[in-house]
Amino acid sequence: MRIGDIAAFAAVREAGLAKLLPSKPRIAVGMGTCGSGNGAEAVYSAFSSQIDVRGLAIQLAPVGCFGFCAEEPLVNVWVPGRPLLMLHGVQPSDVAGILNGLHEGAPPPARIVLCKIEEWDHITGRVKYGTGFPDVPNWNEIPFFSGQVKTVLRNCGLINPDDIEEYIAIGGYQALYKVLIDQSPASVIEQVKASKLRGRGGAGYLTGNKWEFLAKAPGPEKYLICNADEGDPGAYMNRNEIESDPHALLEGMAIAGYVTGAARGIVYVRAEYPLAVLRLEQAIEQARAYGMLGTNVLGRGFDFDIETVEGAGAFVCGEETALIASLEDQAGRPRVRPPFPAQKGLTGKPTNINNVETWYNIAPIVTKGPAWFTETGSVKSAGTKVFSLVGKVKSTGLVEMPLGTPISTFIYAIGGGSINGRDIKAVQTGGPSGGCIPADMFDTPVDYETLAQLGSIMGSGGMVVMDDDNCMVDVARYFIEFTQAESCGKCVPCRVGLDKALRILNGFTLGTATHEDIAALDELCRMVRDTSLCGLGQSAPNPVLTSLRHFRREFEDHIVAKRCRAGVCEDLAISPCENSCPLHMNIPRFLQLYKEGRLEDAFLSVILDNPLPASTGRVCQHPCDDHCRRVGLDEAVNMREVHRVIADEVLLSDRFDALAARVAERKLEPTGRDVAIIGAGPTGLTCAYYLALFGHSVTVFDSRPAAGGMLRYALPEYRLPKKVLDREIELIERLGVKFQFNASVGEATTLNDIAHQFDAVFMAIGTWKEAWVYLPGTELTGVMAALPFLEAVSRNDPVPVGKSVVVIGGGNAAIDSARTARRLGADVTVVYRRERKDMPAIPEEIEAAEHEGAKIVYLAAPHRIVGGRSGQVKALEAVRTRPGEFDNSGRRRPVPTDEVIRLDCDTVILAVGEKVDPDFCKASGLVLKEDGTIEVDRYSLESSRERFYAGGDLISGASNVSNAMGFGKKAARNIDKRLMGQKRFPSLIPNFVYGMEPPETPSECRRHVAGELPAAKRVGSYAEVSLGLTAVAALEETSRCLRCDIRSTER
Amino acid sequence: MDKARIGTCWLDGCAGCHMSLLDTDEGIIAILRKADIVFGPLVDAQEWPEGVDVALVEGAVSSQDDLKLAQTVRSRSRIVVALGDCAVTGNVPSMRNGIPTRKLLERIYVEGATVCPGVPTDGVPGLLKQAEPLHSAIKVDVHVPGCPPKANAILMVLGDLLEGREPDLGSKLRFG
Amino acid sequence: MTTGVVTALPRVDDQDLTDRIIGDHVGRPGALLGILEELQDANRHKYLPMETLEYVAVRTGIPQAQVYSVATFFTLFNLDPQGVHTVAICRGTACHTRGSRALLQRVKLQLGVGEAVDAAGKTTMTTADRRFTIRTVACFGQCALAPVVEVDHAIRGHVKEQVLIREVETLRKGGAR
Amino acid sequence: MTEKVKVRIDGEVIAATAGQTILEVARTNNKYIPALCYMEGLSTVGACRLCMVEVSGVSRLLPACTTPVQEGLAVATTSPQLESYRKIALELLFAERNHVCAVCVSSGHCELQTLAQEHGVTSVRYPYSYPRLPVDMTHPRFVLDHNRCVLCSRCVRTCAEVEGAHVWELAGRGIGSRLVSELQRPWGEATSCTSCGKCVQACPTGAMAEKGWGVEEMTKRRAAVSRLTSMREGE
Repeated sequence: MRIGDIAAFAAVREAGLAKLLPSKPRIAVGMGTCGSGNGAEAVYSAFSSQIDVRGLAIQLAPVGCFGFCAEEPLVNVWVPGRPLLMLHGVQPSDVAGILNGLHEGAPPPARIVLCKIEEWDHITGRVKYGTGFPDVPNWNEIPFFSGQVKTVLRNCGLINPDDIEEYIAIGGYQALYKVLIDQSPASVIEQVKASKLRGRGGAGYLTGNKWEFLAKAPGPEKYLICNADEGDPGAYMNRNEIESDPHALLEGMAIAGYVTGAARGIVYVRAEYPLAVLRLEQAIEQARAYGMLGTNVLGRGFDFDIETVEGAGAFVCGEETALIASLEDQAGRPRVRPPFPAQKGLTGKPTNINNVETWYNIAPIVTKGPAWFTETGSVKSAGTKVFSLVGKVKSTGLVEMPLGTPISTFIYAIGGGSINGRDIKAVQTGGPSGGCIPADMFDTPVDYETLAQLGSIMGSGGMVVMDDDNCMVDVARYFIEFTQAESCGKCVPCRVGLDKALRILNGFTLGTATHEDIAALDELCRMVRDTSLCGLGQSAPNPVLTSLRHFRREFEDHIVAKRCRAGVCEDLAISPCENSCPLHMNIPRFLQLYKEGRLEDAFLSVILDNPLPASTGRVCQHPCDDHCRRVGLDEAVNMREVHRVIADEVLLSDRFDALAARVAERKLEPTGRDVAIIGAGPTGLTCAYYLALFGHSVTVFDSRPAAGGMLRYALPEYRLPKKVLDREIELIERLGVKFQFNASVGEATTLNDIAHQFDAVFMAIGTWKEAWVYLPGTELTGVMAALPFLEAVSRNDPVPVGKSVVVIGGGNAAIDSARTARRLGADVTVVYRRERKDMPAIPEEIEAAEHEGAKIVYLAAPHRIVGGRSGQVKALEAVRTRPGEFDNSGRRRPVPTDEVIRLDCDTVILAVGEKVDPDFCKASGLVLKEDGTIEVDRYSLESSRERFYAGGDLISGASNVSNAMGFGKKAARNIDKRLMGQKRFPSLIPNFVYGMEPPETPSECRRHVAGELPAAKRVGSYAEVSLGLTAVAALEETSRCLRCDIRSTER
Repeated sequence: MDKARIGTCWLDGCAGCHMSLLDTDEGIIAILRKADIVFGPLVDAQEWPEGVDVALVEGAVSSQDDLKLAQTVRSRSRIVVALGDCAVTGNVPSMRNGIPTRKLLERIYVEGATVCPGVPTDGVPGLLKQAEPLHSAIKVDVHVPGCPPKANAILMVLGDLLEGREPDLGSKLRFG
Repeated sequence: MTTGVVTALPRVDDQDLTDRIIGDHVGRPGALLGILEELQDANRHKYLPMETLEYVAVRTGIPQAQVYSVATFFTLFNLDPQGVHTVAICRGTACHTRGSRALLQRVKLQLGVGEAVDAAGKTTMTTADRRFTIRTVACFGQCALAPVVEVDHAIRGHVKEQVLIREVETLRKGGAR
Repeated sequence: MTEKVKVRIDGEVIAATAGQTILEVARTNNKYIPALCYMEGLSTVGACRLCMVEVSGVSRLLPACTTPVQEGLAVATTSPQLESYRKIALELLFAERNHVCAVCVSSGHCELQTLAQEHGVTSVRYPYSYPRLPVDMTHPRFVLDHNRCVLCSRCVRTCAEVEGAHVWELAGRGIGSRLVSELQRPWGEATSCTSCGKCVQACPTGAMAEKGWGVEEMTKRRAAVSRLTSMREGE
């Protein structure tokens, strides 16, 4: 078996090819650790036993992992002459179907077919599988693989890692042979230098230069070490490389042994990777048996052998001097350099250490030459790099891309974007030594220099995607907790400095930190970075320093507002639902009170948290659902509908008077202070309500004849019946709030006039101005904007809507307009330029519109409105679009195509976005932002003018009702604090006593949803569509709550 | 010109720093030309007065009462000086910090008592979990370590502060 | 000084095994790591009793203090006996961002385990009855399956809180194994 | 063998021998660079990071105790940044354990205390850890107080390199690192200890002391340990 000449080599190669491409079908199961973790072993044994039982002529083999971890288990099926088919998500139950199909020459069920490979470039050799299956996409047509260049991973998932002959079959060990036969060590080093290959372990030092040092170092005894102590949490490419293709590592090391004069190689591999250790040891045995390692390698008189050492769990041993110390029977504490390992390494002998992935690039460079290698990648960073793409993206796995690829490509094109529809806000690269890069920098190319400029590093290639649910303070804390625990303890800055940094960061998550702590943390982290002994300490502060740089606001939120928006820092919230609620309603409290049968207390709890509960109970976008822990069990508790039931049971019944009186009892003593509020929309009403409770005298100005703002004039009756809103406003009036209607501030009365009469002013007008798009034909009769249309309908004014309406836009105003136009008897088509999943409107509303017969045309951008002779709209012309590149919002940019569609119509409703009209605050001295919104302090909501506060859409741009009300509530607290000099909000809330025992067994019932009026009954009627929950269903919902507000007694 | 107002107080400590203050001998006379001592163990005032210019605080913050007094001192004084190692580092009082307070109290009032064993519940201020340096409880402007700080160090610091200079202890700086 | 409970002195066959393990490694790079790893693996309670460390020091000529230093430096080594069942929760980045801390807290609460510090200052979490040991692992390298938990050496991906609790409860009710 | 080089320390040109460290050159020329883990006669570990200096042309700070000099090297031993970092390092050491100078036998003769005074540390800005640490009184002549240990490893090196007994090591890791004798045996029971006491003399603080001394009474004879190695080198 020992290969000593070219003939023997060729013979083994033939034998290997006969296994890789046998004369019978071959089935290969991906058996990496990740495959096994997903059930690949069961799949393999199912194949094995069925092939046996049926006596099929099929070759079964284990292979490594092809990298698409999210789709495991992966299975390759090949029939001679046909392409290799890659199957995904294969279950043992699929096995029979696959084998049946194979026998009859048919492909496996389409459901599990992922892609095909007709020909594969192993770089050291090519394999032609065959052609056919025109309907199956090629592997690189799958988004996850598109753009990937498999150099390091060239063999992973395709050959059997347990069989050296398959490796030789695809050209393995040819590079070693070539080097031994006709290349001088110096010329090989020159090639590696010319390839500009940089160490893939993180520091990015040029590999060729390192080899040269070792080659020049004197003495017969030298060591080569492969660092496979992959300890970066979030990175696992080395594990997969060794598990899937161990021989490529051995070949790379043997080549280096020859050119540097080292006779011994050591692979230092994590003991936590048992499968990698096993496969590596098997591979070493085989390589020795075939004459690739040991004495007289390939009969060329060269001696080189490799052994493995298992690392015992110390991240710091990724540092080369620490690794060497641990090989010398000492604790893994790094040593100072100089002397460098190339001078004095293991047992004082010259030593070279390279990361696993670096070695995988050697054979391709030797085979194809340095020029081929530098074709890929960026100028300074040649070649490819394997990244582990994990975290909050849809498609996770190992991704090998040319260096210099922008981050956005990884996250959106390959990763498929957000896993759950939340906004992606950052990516963490380089593990605990790296940093967080914010979403607005996702066009950054991934290479050594650019990442370093942003304060991060490439590291070993971890890429962890974070979304809105990740708190960046917590992430920084997490990494410091990690490095603090992994610090060897030798040098003072790392040992004590990280411990103190962790204590300071803990203060942030507990809400006890101060502004001084930010400065102290920053200074301490710089000191640790600049004075630590080794790379661990020098880079450990990176996650904190980058977070402070890019996400400082989150740190400030924890200090000033004592809020963790992501809801991760539990000590800053009552429960996840409360934290996500813009009004911060104590949701578990009202659920429990209602559960205890205390409707009045439940109502009081609700109304003191939220003055418009019946309205929000109908139209809130319920962010609480997304954060409910019950989702881990089945579905979220339907909190919105329960508070609607509680509100309706009181507001719309004869209990109203009694309860209104109980609310009025909460009023604090009159203060004699006067506050003006401009705008009687949800923001202004909320602020007025709380200020009245605080005992201030409140006057609300509004240009319309009644209160409610968007709730009254933009939300259609079928979503929010006005009698409900009227009741809520009545309650606010009973607290003494005065209204001045038809009073347009900025015209008869100016802001300055108001300033003279009041102690504080709160501005809260809505976004009523349509962002009129530039579109030829908007002057035609029959073109109107969505909000005036909805307002006219709500006021029962005559509306000139024809028989056939086109609505342009994809937001809630567009859908409301469409549904309202349907009720007016028109045929309705909504035209939207992106895809459905990109629509900002509430999904349930879109669905309801469709049920009611509205048509929606996606991927069409309006081009012009066509008019007839009379100046009346005749049609809308739109250009078909296709999804293009990803923008930083993670949505694909619509790219126009040549195709134009024409929709005949007589009315066009524009709903492409609403803006603030800031005319009213002219000459008031208020500082405005570019988009016309008012600039305020984000914590107090005070504007640039003292005692002038602003909130709602006026500062955020068009948003939703609950967000707007949240601003109103926050403004009221701050105005009161300013006027009275103390925090008085807690005194408004009575001390509710209610059950604080966690439910023994929460109800196993599934989520109840509100009943709806049948679609057929809706068209032509303004009756409320949603029927709400029944009292019984609401009670059941309260029993589904897991009571996250109750903390364990240990705390 | 009005005379400056100096106050001194003593949290969890041994009074040694106050003894050192007395050790300033006739040096104190120069100080008293520029300032009045308006609060301290030898001053007949029951409550820390408003409008103190320089507050000398000895001792670690160890009990509820210490904390309250420290906060009062802070709110009514312009410059707060942590005087001595206990106020600066926690020093000897902080040597109890690794031990739970319940155990400490039982050791003294139960195991160590010959008559009426039992941890008192009223009449004594509640012990904080740990005895901590003054700056962990309130903002401190000047630290003067030493156990106790030497009399001439105290004199120099007071002199500088009354002259409106930022004191630099230089060679007079010393722990222990 | 040690809290490691000595169950019995090494038996003769244990000693043979120990000698063989030491003999296999001595003189090679990483010898001490290899010896300690194999000895711990061979121990019924998966730990390194003090007399084992002393024996290794004597046989290898490595100073006792150095053996102890290595045994306490690496997280793989235990100086205390381990529970019958092991629940290892990955605290890698991907797992953290997908909620592994909540899993850890939940299981600790479920098993009523507080954190203790062993002889070497390492945090250990073993139930009083030595039935369960909870460990955290820096990263299993299974990040695509986050959050990952290993229960008795079987790795579970995409673990949900309720599912994990049920599984641990089943083990707990399973009685002595 | 002994190649002569010229280096610049704080602007002053100084003749040195290639292979000497910056710290050695500075000390022989009465230039002050603070250090805690360094001790003449022992191997260098570069652990305390107090001796970090600025070297022109090098963007990173370098430890003077392990960086060899070469021709033309220009060193700044102090700068506002270095001073600020040294102060932080000293404060970190104070906050790590329970250094109660007032009741220490080495007070007045303690290198940590002296460094703090020299660098104008008047208070510690970081939260104290207050770890609960034992005092080992088992040895008949000596005492080991972990509360005052700064983990400089001078005792470890003295014992291993000068006495050749290797009784001591640092065990554990990170903030949990502790000095241990043998397998964490009480010092008095350590069979390899020769009771020579050199570790005690090498200790920069009051962590290791002879029994029988009161507060401020214990002075150390560090030079004796250093002299021993230099005498042996002459062998």
